[in-house]
Amino acid sequence: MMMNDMPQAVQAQEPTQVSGRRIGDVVLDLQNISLSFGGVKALTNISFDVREHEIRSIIGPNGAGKSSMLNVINGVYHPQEGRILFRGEERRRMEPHMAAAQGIARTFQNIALFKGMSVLDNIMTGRNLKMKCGLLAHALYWGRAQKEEIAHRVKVEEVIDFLEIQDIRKTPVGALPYGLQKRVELGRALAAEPNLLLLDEPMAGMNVEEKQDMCRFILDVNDQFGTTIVLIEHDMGVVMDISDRVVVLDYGKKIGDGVPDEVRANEDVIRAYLGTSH
Amino acid sequence: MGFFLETLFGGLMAGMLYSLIALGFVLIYKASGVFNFAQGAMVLFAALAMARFAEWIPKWLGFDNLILANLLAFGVAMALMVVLAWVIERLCLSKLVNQEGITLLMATLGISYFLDGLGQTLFGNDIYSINVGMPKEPAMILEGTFQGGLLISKEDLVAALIAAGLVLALALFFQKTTTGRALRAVADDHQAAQSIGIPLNRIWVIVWSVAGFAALVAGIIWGSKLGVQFSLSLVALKALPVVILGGLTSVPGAILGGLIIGVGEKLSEIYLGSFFGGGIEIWFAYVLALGFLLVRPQGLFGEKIIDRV
Amino acid sequence: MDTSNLLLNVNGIEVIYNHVALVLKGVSLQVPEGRIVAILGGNGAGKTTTLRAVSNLLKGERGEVTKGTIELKGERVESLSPSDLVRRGVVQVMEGRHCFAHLTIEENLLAGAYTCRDKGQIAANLDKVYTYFPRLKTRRASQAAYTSGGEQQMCAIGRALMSNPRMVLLDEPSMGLAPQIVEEVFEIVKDLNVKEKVSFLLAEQNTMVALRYSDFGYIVENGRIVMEGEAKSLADNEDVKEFYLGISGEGRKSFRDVKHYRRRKRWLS
Amino acid sequence: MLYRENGQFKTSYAADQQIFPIAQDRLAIGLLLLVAFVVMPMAGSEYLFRAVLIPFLILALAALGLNILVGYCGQISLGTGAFMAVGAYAAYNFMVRIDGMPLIGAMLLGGLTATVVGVLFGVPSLRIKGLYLAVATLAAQFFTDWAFLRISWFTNNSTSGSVSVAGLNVFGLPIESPVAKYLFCLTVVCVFALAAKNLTRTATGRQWMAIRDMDVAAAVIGIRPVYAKLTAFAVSSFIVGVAGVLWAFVHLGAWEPAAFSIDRSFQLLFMVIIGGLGSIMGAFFGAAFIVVLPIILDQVPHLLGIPLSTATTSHLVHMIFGALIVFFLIAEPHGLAKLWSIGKQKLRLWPFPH
Amino acid sequence: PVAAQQEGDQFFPLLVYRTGAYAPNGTPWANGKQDYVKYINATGGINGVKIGWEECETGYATDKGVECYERLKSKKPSMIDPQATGITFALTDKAPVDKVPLVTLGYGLAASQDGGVFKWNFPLMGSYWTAADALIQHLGKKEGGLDKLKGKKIALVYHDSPFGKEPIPLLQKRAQMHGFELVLLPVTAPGVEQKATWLQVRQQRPDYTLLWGWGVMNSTALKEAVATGYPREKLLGVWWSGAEPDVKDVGANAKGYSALALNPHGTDSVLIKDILKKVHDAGNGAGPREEVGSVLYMRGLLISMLSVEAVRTAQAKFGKGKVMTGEQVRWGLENLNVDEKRIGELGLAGLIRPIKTSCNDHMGSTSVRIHSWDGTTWKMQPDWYEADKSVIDPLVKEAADKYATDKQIKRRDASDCAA
Ligand SMILES: Nc1ncnc2c1ncn2[C@@H]1O[C@H](COP(=O)(O)OP(=O)(O)OP(=O)(O)O)[C@@H](O)[C@H]1O
Ligand SMILES: Nc1ncnc2c1ncn2[C@@H]1O[C@H](COP(=O)(O)OP(=O)(O)OP(=O)(O)O)[C@@H](O)[C@H]1O
Ligand SMILES: [Mg+2]
Ligand SMILES: [Mg+2]
Repeated sequence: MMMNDMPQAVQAQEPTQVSGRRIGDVVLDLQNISLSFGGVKALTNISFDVREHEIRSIIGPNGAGKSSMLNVINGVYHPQEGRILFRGEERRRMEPHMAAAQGIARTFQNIALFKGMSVLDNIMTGRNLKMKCGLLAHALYWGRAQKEEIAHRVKVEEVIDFLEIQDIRKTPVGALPYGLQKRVELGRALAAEPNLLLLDEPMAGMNVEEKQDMCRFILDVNDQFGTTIVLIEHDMGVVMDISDRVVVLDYGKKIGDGVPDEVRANEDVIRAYLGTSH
Repeated sequence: MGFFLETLFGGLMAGMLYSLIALGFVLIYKASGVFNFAQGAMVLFAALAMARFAEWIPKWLGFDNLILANLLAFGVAMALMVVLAWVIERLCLSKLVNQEGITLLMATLGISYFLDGLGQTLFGNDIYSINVGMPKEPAMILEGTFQGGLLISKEDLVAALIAAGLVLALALFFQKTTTGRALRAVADDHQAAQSIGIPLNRIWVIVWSVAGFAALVAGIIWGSKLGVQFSLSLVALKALPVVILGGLTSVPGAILGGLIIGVGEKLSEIYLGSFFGGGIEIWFAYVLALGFLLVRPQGLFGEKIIDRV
Repeated sequence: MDTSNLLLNVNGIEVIYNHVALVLKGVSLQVPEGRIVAILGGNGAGKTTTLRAVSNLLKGERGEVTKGTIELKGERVESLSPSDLVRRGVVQVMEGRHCFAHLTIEENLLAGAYTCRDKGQIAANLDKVYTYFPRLKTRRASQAAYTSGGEQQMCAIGRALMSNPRMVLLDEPSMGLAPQIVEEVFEIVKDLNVKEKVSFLLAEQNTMVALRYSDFGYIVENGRIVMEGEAKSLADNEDVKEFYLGISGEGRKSFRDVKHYRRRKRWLS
Repeated sequence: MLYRENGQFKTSYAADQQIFPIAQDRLAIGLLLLVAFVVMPMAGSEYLFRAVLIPFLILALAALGLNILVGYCGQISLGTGAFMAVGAYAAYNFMVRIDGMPLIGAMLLGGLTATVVGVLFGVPSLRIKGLYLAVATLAAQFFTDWAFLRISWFTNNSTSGSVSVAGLNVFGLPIESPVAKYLFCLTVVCVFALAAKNLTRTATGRQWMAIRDMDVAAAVIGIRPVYAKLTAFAVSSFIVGVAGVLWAFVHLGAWEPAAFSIDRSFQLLFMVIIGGLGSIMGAFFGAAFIVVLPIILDQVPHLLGIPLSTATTSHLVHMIFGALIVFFLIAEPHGLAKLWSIGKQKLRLWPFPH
Repeated sequence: PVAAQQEGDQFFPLLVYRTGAYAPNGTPWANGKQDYVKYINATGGINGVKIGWEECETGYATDKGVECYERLKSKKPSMIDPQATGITFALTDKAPVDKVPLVTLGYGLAASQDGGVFKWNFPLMGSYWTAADALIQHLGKKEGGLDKLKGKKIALVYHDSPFGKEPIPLLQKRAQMHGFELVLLPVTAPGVEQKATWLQVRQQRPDYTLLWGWGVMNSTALKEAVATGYPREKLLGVWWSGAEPDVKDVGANAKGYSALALNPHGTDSVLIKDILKKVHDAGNGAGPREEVGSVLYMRGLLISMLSVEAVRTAQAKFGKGKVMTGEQVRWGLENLNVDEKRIGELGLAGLIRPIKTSCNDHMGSTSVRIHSWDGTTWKMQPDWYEADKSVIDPLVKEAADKYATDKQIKRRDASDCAA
């Protein structure tokens, strides 16, 4: 969506002020990250940080390295250079499941749901790390395992209610339309009760109403649970409205970083990404 | 030393023969993403057709000329394989577009059962011979260099050369033509391939016909070696480690894989076998392939397995 | 709508998936020659299904058209294969990209030219796609699976253009594309439409842009057409404005403010 | 009575998470168990037990085990026969080498040994995927084929390499008559089916399925691929191993490695796919299809009095069997279990078409 | 037709394999079995009792075999010939319970010769041990005395299965006795690839090579022998490696190869001529006419013949013209006495040796000859060999005793034998 589609009314928002009240310390600090695949430089010397409770957006043209950045944060990719500090501690080489254990959850640009499972089961997998029963208990089921399953089911039902997907809980996700799949994916991430949530284009392929819903969910999560959110999105309306700070990547380089208004005014950003109004 | 070389040669030639069968697997996999378990059955079917027609045609037409009989039989058998490819596409593959690999694999197992039954019903289940004039007696070479000389099976040598030629031709076909590209596209995504106008049905008939051709050549060579009988279909099991070692999608991989497996299993059987009481070559081939895979999970020349989020 | 020069005529089709799920409940729509027609609608409304029904890609999803007819220039096409349709100039850009993962970007594009036999023409088309999407040119040698989401989307669109289509079924072309590129894609659409008389049937969630570039629009909900009209008049419709464009009486609301209220679409409840 | 779930409101999550949430299903299963445990033993003929039901039950158990690996965890294995063999030969050795080893003990130990071997051969799955893994599992198949032939210690130095067991009993009850064997197998199968169902509907099962559907995403939400894959191999080979013990001890009585050849592995894979990947019920459907169909087909020409030679009959059986496999895959790629559930879904809508 | 049976018939279940990897060998065998049954029926049955029969296809697979057994069991079979070693093993435990004798002519468990332990098994005319023994005796004779085998090297190329492994203990014992070296070369079933094996043969240059194969393994072995230049004269096969399908496809190249001939073949005997007349000319032959008289056909024929003789013997005791139960047939099998006279009556004069079983000896005869392939046909050699009891018996006893302890079976005492 283009700048000129955005009526002036929106810009009256003052996100900085709001942030001032709730935003805390730096939780994630990325320093001089470089990542390349063979000859392709996906990320070059990128540094930025994410503060507690904030909504941090990453924007940039296609192939800028946004998704790669998320992959670096949760350990799917290992940068060749740079340091990552999570809650002040430097992370050495780390595998995705360890990131999950530290409370980092995410959604994917190309939906990565478990196609053969129902919505309910998909979201239940999100609680995987919180479940403690072992194989034998599961095999016997009655008793401890059942109690645990039900306890977690209650939590998952909360997520389902929250995302308003009650009526599809038993549907296999493969048969769902794209938009709902995205929502289920968010549900799976939320079920893990993460403290850092990485969202990769959660609103792609949605119409305005659905985007509004999605924004509502994101803002609510951020508000009610204080979850820190890193968001990649191409809809500038959304990004500018809901994020606290925005970092802009272009061809693997950082070309802008700041509150939405700053970014919007940044010449480099306009040239590389937003385009001049016409 | 002489014996070592002999083993090596033996292994290389056996390997070439495995490649010939492996080729059938690779072709179909590469072109449609289907792991064709019916390849063994196709080899048997083709060989049976070849053997029986070579026997029947002279009788029907009343002539007595081995070469002519073989040529005619080859033609008829090849035609049969094309018809078969067409029928398989019509009745089976076309109805399974866009299904998962394992479903298709299962379907080929069904086809394999069907072909086993059909082949033997049509052509009988005794032993038949294919005589295309392969030399049977061994040749002795380098008698001056090594004590006892080197014994080379001429039959295997001829077979290996034919196999190598066929494999090369097909490798070129895949690398150089637009059809080759279309085939790879189909293997990646049936539906997307359809959406851009690649006619799946025609592609599949072509590929299965080419695989049928490979099966026919393999059937003739193995059939003239072993005699045409049901066991011929089991030779496919020997080709499986070759396929995965070379990479499911690579024609050159099928050759190199064949050579490695051939040499590996012969050397292992002869030099290690006695420590284990012998008979180790079959599992050794698989273990060898497994070992390779641990280093390169996609086989030697296979396309890298993509997992990306 | 001007029906004298119909290219595509979909008449009351019903689609069932897996023999049980009735998804389209009688959808009719027309695409006149040389026009851009948009199908709009929420998640799961049946846009993709409609396009699949036209391009005959339903079979692979275990779906089938059980009622109604689809005509291309007066010819019934329900029983043609997708590749026959491509030969007749109808090509679909599938939702969710579907690039050939193991092929490079360039191979993907060339595969798109499968139905085209003329070498010079192919080269020209390739050039054209590269000028449309320069990003693809820089990534031409990477395997499609290893390119970014947006790059794959460009690849999918570019691939469809390689076959010299007369009509393109575009399923969510804007998805995952940077705003600038979205605009460019629609410019390309307009360009092809004007210069080469290519007709478009596009399913799009980005209603604002879609209505801006198309001539005519259908709104599908729940497997039925609930509204249709000239793009302009649709864009002016109050309901459309509110639910599809996110503009209510007092102008566009901030996404921050939509937070705590929600109204159901009138025709659903 | 109409097949409807309308009006059956769940008031608790426990009720919703039952194996059969619909009352009619519970009733049907209850009846089925009643027939299996009470009516069959009274009514069945010896032939039915020995040639149909016992092999059906045991192979269904093995298919169940395999289904956990293939259907739930997505790791295709062609080495099932090997794990059955390991179970059988291990149990045999526990039996002959440890005095007074009870059958159940030997069976479970056999299963455990299969587990160990299964996990060992499962390790490559951490790196090798899909069909490559499938073919690589054949290494297990051929290796065990060879080992049980060659290493005479495994066969207690039997000269021919074939071994046999006798005098089976459970808690003093002899397992000799066909009915006793049948009931024993039935009990074991029921217990394992229930355990497997429990596993698959809880966190463990979800982990497996997550790995199957998309392993990278699974890792990102905190599932350790190593753990999930190896537990799947372990549970699967345990069940398969137990099935191997039953096959050898109860069904055959005397066996050689050929009883667990590669054909067996393929046969089990058939069952799993035809029955339905990722479905416990599917294992039973698949086993019934593969065990019973050839027997019926075999007899049809005979019963109809059509004079066909044995060979022709057998070839025809092959052809029909192959054609049916293809037919069912076309009708429903997700197997008989899916067909069944679609049938039920239609029934639920009946008499309205959609 | 695969079956012909009526109420009041003596039932012969015919387990066969006419499909699969072993079909070329299984088919003539099955046809022989069937033809003889038809022949008996055509000539009035066994003292007027017709034989009812039904074929069941096993495909050489143990589980299919067991299924066949269970299916046919209900028809009160007289005896059963499983036609495969694996199936025999599986049935050995079931047969005593169901009271069905197992007739395993020339195959099965070598130890089952011991009727004291294996009450229901009848490895008539020879086991793998007697076969191996005869082969060694033959080699001894060729060399001019068993003592001449000292220092010689003998290789055993065998089917890697219980079938192929059975002769090993006996050969090892013989090797010890005569001081020859035994080289064991297993071939993984079904044996389509034997290059490594034959390279080893070439490397080790054994003085003789024994071939213990079945099905495709035999012809492949012969072809590899040709390809590695191993003299066919030094290659000797067991009786399962010496039939037409094994050499047919090798043809003249196999010239000089010899194998044990458990049974006569050819169409010259009175019996065969009669069968051709009464069965084949009547359009009732199970297989093609050309196959009649072939090696495996004759073996099948003999199995049926001895089974029929057993029924006859049983009828003599339990009542002529009656249908015998499995138990009664078992008695008949245990008290077979096919002497020269009877052989003449059967139309095989001079072609087989007398067979006489007893409670302890369930084999009845160990006589065997050698035949050699001359490029087109098998030529019978005149010498008969008998297994050396002093070598075989202790081995049999030891193995049978071990089996008895494993299975907690008590050796039959005299009273059981008398019954
Ligand atoms: N393969 C399938 N099997 C079963 N149901 C399906 C299948 N594909 C789609 N559906 C169902 O059909 C309905 C319409 O789906 P469709 O994909 O056409 O919607 P859409 O309008 O394209 O939505 P979106 O905007 O999310 O892409 C949905 O309810 C969906 O659940
Ligand atoms: N695994 C990989 N192997 C090779 N190249 C890769 C890989 N992952 C990403 N790239 C390349 O790195 C660059 C950045 O990709 P990335 O997916 O991060 O882009 P993006 O900013 O998310 O773009 P989009 O908005 O289109 O999703 C792209 O050019 C892509 O082709
Ligand atoms: Mg991205
Ligand atoms: Mg859609």
